[in-house]
Amino acid sequence: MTAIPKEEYLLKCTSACAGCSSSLCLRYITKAAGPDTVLVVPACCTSVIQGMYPNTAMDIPVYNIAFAAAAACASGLSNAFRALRRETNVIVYAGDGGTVDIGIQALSGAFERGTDFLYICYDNEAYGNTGMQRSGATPLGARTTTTPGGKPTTKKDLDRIVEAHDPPYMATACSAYPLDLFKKVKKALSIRGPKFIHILAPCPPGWRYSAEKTIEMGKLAVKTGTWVLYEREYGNLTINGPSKAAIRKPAPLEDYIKGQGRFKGVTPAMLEQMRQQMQANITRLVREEEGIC
Amino acid sequence: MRERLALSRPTEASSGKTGSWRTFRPVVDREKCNACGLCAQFCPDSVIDEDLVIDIEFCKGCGICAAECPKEAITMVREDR
Amino acid sequence: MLTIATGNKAVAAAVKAAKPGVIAAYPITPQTEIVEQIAEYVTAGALASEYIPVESEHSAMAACIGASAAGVRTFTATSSHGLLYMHEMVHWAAGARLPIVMANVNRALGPGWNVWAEHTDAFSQRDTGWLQVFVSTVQEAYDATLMAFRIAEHENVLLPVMVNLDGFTLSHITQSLEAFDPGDFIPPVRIPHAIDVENPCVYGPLTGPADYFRFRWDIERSMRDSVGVIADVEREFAERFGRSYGPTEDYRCEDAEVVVVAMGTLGKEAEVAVDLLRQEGVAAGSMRLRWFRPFPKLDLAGRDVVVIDRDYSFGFGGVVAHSIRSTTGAEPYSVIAGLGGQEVTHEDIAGFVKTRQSGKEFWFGVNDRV
Amino acid sequence: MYEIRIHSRGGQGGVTAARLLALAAFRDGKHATACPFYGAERRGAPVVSFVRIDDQPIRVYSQIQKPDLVIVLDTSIMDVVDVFQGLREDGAVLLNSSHDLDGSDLTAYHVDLTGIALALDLVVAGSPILNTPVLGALAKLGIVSLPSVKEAISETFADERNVQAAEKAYQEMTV
Repeated sequence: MTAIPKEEYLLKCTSACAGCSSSLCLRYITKAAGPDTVLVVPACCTSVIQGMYPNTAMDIPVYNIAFAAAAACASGLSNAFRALRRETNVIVYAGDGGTVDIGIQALSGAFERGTDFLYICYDNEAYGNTGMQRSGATPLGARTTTTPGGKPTTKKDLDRIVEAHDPPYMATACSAYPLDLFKKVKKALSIRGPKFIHILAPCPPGWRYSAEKTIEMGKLAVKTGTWVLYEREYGNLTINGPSKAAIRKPAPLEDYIKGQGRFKGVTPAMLEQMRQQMQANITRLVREEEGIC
Repeated sequence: MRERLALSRPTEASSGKTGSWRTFRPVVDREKCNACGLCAQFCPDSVIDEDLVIDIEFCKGCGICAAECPKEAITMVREDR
Repeated sequence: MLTIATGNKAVAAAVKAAKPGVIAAYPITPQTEIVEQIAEYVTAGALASEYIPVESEHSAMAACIGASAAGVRTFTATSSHGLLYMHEMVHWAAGARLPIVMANVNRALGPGWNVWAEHTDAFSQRDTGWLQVFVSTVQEAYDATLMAFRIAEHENVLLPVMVNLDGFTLSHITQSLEAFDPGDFIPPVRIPHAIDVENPCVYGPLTGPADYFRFRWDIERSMRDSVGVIADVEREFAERFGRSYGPTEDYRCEDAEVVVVAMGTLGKEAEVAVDLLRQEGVAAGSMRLRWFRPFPKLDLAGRDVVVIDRDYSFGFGGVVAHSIRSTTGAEPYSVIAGLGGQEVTHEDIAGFVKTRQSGKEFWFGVNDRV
Repeated sequence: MYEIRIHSRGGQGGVTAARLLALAAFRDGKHATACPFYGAERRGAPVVSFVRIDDQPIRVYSQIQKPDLVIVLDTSIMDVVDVFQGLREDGAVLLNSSHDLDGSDLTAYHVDLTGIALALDLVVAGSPILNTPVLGALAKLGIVSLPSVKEAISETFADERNVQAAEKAYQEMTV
């Protein structure tokens, strides 16, 4: 395991909310990528976190771009660096709204045409930057400002959409496991072509839990099996350690749900539906890992 | 050269001294601390340095360090303001 | 080399001569031939550019923005709905001060589906901060595309340039073309604010009310500076390559009592109408408006003016007619003609001149006067 | 200015014929423009193309209303389109046909372009190529020179049979 570099590319201090898991992720992503990197950031929390003109906490080039355009802008950068014979890493760092909703066309296009870049979606399961409106990534039953009675439909399965593009590397990660994330970013950047990492990023104000529980909430998502950590390298799936244990002996789903104010109105029927979905997802991944497809 | 577009330069304290955001301040009990470094690892704002000293000018007081400390060596203490 | 080509092929040939680092493109009628031809150049090794086959026009402009930000010369082409689909990024490109060159093959907007010439698509991008030039011949499409790179990349401009040519009427017509090596007329691109990992900064950060307007003013300052830059580049082009261009192309205007103002191919058709009118004893002239942004200062004092608008701003009037009224004080006879490729002949134009009524508006082909 | 209108069906090469004609005229030292009028671009749909040839630069972009010559590459179009519309009194018609125009006092010429293409096996995707042989017929009418026709064709197509087709049409057509 490579040592985590001491350098910090997020200077003290960003304007992120206290306990922001996205800032934590960004620390490890930039440590893994190093200074020869450009981050492409569409409208999302990170547009604000970086700070206001003329100062920024980001000690790495950041190219801000309109909501729907991140993956396409990254394509332009990546191809331009190739034209200039430079090896600069191009990393999109986008929220779930900019990925699963408005940005999915650009994402799909960039993956289909084999753009050499890493797309990272930090998923806090709603439009966080604008005050928690529902997104396609909001889970069933979660209250947001536009689903005040709880979201009636389920979370869009982004990973299966990306998987359909057959990228050389894709992985899930969670902010509660920063070293795992660091390792995955390192690996992704060692591979040519379009790479994808989907990070579950708990959000204290959005999910309605107190800030100190950010790590605990992420770990609960993994331990209950709600979020499965895995990597798919050239089509070969590996379920990562913490999730392996969780699959063998999952923590009760209620432990994850009850700690979050957004799930206040979840009915027993919804909980059962969540459990079934979670199980179906785990079964599918386990079968794939075992080579039973 | 005239500045044609909004470009921000890396600056410490770009969002001000964020320590003022705090309601609770982390206080480390050096007796209990075994220097495992998990507090620094999990700090979203990288305000805990290599020697595990918390930069109180910038710490937003989220309490993650206290919550994740396996030795319960960090206590969140109400700021006296 | 002297040959024949369509307007589209001329644009592609000029792009090849300018050697961009990145071209991002998406096909749309009647522009498709441009991106097909460029793809062919790249595949055949005649052009060493990165060609990004994007999935939409929005992404085409976004990719050009990324590539230009990295410091390379960039080009794209579009038309009509494609231009409107990329509208957000068209604004972004100018705000980001990136010297992207785009060919826009002017085409009407649906519904109903109409693939023929109209200028409404380009005019809908009027306030984006792009320079806009309208061309009228295959050779001019080539020359203007080459010059667009020089103008856009000039350190006092650093704004994107749109080269407009009429759909089908010019994009698909075959005329003679002299394609040539521009040599050091097109020097290597240098974008002063290109991304530099040694000197990291955040591009386009959150910018508050106390600062934002400064950057808007700088766009306008550069737009004003571009007037002189365009004149210099066009003068140098004339000296080196023998063809001169200006903000307008004036034809028999010196002693004209009435001047027809039109854009694109209708501006050329108007010249034929002027000859026809002169034969009938009418002292007519024509002025083909080339640059739409920056809008030129026109001298129309003491003459009747007939403006042909191949566009319309609903609830307001013809865009060119009103632009001329507000910048010159003239009271033009505003003719709305050629929408969606509506056939307008030089005889028709001569008719507009003969039946002109200053200050009035006339929709060609519409008999109801409301 | 000499104005030519070409009637064909999508896929028959009328558009290319117009471009080749403009190129040949250009090689003769003339000014020329070729402009197709596109409708919905489908194979088999009627297509019109315009060619103008002049000693002066051509500034007219509108469609040709009063042609000096009308070329019909597919006579079946004559049932659905009035191909003679606006034809000048001293104008002429050139038909892709093995026989003359019946019951008309128009100046008409005919040559079996389809037959020439088939004889040379100039067939692409099931369609006989008409756009190169028709250039030979136009040379015979004196609109462009035969050497320029050959030059225009060989600049555009590698297959020599295209030049042969033009030569054959030049020989076969009676004036």
